[in-house]
Amino acid sequence: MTETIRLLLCILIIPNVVLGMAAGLILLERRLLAVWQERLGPNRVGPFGLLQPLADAIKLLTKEDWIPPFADRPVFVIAPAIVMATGILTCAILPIAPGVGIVDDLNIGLLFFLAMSSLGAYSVLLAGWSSNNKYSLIGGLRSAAQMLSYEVFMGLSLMGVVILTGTFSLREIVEAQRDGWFFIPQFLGMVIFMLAGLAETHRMPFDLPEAEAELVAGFHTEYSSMKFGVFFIGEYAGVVVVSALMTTLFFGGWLGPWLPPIVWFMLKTLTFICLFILMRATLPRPRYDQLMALGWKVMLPLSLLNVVVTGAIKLATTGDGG
Amino acid sequence: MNPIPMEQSLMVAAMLFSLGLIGLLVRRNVIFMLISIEIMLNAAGLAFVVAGSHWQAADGQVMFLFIITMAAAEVAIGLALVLRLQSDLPTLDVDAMDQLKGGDDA
Amino acid sequence: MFWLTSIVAIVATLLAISRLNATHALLYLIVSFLSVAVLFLQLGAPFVAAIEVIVYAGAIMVLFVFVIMLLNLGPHAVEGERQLLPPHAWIGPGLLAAVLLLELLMPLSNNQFIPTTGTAKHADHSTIPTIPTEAAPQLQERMVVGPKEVGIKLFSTYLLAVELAGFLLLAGLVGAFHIGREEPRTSAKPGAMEVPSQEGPA
Amino acid sequence: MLNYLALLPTLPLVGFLILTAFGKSLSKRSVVAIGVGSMALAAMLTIGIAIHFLSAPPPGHVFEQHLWTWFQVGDLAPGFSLYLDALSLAMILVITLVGFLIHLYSAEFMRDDDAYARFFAYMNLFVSLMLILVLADNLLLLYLGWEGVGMCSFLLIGFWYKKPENSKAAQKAFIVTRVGDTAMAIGLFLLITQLGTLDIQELGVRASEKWPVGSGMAVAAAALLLGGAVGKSAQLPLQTWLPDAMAGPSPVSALIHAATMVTAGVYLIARTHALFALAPVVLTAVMLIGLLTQLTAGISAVHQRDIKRILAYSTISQLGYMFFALGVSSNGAAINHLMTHACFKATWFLAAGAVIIAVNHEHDIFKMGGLGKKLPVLFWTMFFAGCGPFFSKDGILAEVWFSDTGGPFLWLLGLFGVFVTSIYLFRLLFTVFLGPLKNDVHWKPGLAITIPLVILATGSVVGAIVEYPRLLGYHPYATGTEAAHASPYLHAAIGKIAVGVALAGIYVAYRLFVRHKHYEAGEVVVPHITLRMRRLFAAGWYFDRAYHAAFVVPFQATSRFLRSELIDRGYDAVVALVQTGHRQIRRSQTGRLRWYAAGIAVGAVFCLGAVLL
Repeated sequence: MTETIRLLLCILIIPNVVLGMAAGLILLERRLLAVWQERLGPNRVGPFGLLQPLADAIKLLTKEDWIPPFADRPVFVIAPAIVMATGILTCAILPIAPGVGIVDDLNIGLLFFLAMSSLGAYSVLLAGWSSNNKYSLIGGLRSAAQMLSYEVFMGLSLMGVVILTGTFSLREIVEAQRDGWFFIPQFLGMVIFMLAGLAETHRMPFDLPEAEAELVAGFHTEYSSMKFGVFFIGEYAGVVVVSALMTTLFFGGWLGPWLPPIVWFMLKTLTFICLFILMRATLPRPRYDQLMALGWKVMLPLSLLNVVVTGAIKLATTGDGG
Repeated sequence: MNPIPMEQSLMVAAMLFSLGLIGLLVRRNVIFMLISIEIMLNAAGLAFVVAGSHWQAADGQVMFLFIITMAAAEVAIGLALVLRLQSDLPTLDVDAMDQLKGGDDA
Repeated sequence: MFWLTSIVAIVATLLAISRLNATHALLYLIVSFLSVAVLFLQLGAPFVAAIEVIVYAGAIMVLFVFVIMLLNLGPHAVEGERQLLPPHAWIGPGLLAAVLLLELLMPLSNNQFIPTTGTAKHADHSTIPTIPTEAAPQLQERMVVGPKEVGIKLFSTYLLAVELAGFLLLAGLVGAFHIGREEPRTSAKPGAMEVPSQEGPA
Repeated sequence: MLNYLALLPTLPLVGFLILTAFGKSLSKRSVVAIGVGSMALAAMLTIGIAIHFLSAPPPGHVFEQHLWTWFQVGDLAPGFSLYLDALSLAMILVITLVGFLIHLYSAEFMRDDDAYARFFAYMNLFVSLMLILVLADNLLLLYLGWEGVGMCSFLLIGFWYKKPENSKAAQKAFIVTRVGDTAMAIGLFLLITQLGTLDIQELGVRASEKWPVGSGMAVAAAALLLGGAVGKSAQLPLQTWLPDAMAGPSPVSALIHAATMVTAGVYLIARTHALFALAPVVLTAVMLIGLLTQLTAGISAVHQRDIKRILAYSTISQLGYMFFALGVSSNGAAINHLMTHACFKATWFLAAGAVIIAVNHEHDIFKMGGLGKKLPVLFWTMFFAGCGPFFSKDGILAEVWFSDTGGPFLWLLGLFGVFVTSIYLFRLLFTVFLGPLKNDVHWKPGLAITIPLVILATGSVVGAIVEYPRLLGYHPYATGTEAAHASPYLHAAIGKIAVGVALAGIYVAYRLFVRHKHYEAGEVVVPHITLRMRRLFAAGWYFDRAYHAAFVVPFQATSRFLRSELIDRGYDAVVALVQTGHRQIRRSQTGRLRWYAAGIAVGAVFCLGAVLL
């Protein structure tokens, strides 16, 4: 019985926490950017501007939900739903702390994450296509190519961890890091995963699908009101998930001294979120062909190398081909 | 979870396959024909996995992996062809692409 | 649960083959694939379920959508499609497929291909250590065949086939690149497909 | 030193490879350095090996070097093994030394040719393969060299391939020798199946164990090998290719068609003598072939006008002498004549080549004359070289007289051959070099040409005094002649009669061509011979015409008959049937993809139905 209650609580709380964090992130990002750019940022609504996300939400909800007449209506509506759905579904596998998590021990947890992130590509693609607008279409095309390309070695970069632990289960991966976090043996994998994660979530500097300077606003040009809000939140949810996965896969998840596990997990995740924002604040946006070249000509070989070397070392140390 | 009887699963696979076949025969648009082929391949894969699951063996899943590999290669070539056809002929109607049919000379 | 998934799969497939708009058809097809993935999960094959989503739904179908977007078929395409698809076109193929389906279903209903108790065939497959020979036919508790078993099988028994599949993918890559070469942007894309499907099982 | 034996064929082969790979980009100077240099190294190596072999003979006077096993099929495992004994030593000396001198000569002779590198590449390849041929310790390796030198001969006869007649001559040489080579290949198969080995020494042992003297198998095997030898050495009836082979450059004629390759047949018989000894019938055939060849070819030579064709017929005739000697089992005399003849004929061919260039590519000896004063070196080297072989021929004739199978009658016929030989040789010499000057000399040979000529002429003269094979320790002489050798006086006396005959021949030639000026009329030895006979002799006894009638004409007739396609009518019906069928079936090829897919589906329905019902 308690098990059921625990599960229900997790199901209720975790997605909401992630979404809440995503919303809060908007504020955090704006504040941090302001700090790094030596200006104030939003500070009027509530103490330190803490209520700013709420105000944004109210604004978005009350705006007119306009669907362009030239759009493909059903697809136009579905597209933002997909990003939300995949984002929330990914939360299911996050092992936040022992006993805290929705699907406690999915043996293909890592694959599930990859599956969801590949499905996430549809939302952008379909949004771009259904808007029936050439900027949106180009944005959609770009994102499709980008996500396809970066998904490849995102998966590959994680294989190093999988080789070391011999499992796809996130919980077991965390447990395996009791003796040492994987970012040391898998440093290359971590860097690649982080870059791929940036691209997957269309964060700066890889935000070409929505590059304002070139494509108005890319795939969500035609979106307004809460549909736009959903895209927005979805993107930040992606950031949270990727940061959480970084924590889980390379930085020992909930493991840590003194503090309770859940706090450790939150702290680590927050660090990576801040890192993401810092990147946005500092790095310029590459050209599209540069982005693809980086993916196929640098990252893919590197991640393959990572897999091969890790596999070879594993074979050599265990001496067991099986 | 209740075990799923093999017969029913195979029936689903058979139905999916038949639907794919209908699609392949009915549609004249190349893209839809490719889609139908994917359906059929997927149905075949489902049958393999069902069989593998019945025998508790990994072989069925292995075969599915091979099918998916083949499907990927096939789609890559097929879609490249579609793009070329679209630029060479102004249509995607497969019945218009009969230039290779035999002439009257021997 | 099984029936629900199956019905979703079949209905989605039916819709996929009958849509006039290619994107809508693809969306239904993706739904169909996702439900097949759920079927896989229920059948105790989580690994291929994930692969189905990642590769089939996530990569191959994205490629389809991608190409459709490149072709940029407008509303007139739907109209043209309607002309290509008169209602009577369904009759012949429908009948043919129905006969085939009937033939496929016949042995299933006869239980002709499914041994009921532990026969010699079972002994062949009892090499998997986790399953008692007698337990398998009873189908009482379905064991999950996880990625590890698949991987071991893949890289021992089927090693040659894996390499051949690699060749096939390479051939597909080169072929797609060659065919689509006049349009570099599109030609790179079909090639991009190969790697996820190849590395997925690894 | 002997261990470097394997290097011997390798050196020219490396030269060949370099010239083939980089020939086009090399300067002529470096082509010479590679082509001639590799031969010079090989010649020095050979001399070193010879000195070692003679000063410190290996056990049994045989040195074997196994390089690797070529391949293995069942029991048959021919090795890539080299076998050096006195016989092969004599051969490699001839090949590398004469070969080197001819290469040196070619460096000047071919200077103006565009395909300089190609020429030296072929020549190097030829030498390499010829060395493999003579050093092979099994017949298969020998056959490799055998076919290889045949190929090089083909390439070099047709060296100026842009002239159609040269290509035709090359083809003729290739095809005619093919007849003999096929016989030899069959002989090899026979030996493999019957004796299970191709190792030459082993072959001799097993054959004498298994086959009694004169048994059918031994005769067959020996006769088939003889076929190969006859083809390669241009003996009756396969001699027709050699006169035409003169289309190649003169150094090629000297090296391949006088000194080395054509003697391969002689070498083969000497090498597999154990087999021939088991088949006395075949040995008699060898003797008769040799005799007939030397007589017919000698008479033909007297009637030729083309300087190189005279030498070609002369070569055939001299090879006939060698076969003659082999036929009476006097291998030593044969090899002795081979070596002196190599020097002699190489000199003559090279000098003839120089003469031809000097008189602006004129081949007809009756259009030359009085060149002795202009080109004294050529004249004197030819003169001295021409004297040498008479003495080795004396040896052969003496052996014939004393041998069991020979006798005074055959000796007499051989003697007549000597007479003819001296007539045609000095006919050439007198006509070209004496008398009034008919041509201007445009060109004088340089050092690279005169030095080889002088050395080769010296070699020929020395050969008249010393018996080279005996020097090298090779002295199997005819059975029954031991007694004669025991009393060298008698032996020498019999031989020296031939020298007298030769001198008589020279006198006749002098009378006919210098004193009586027959050369001016452009005619011929014996005035009483009818015109018809003269034509017969000049055309080489009409062998070409006979072959044309016997093989080419029937073949063409058959082809013409078959061209009317009588047999094809039956097949036409089949074709028509197939065509009709395919026209019907083609209707299903609508080019519509869906139609095909439906076809597959219907097929699947039927197949499944068939399984179920």
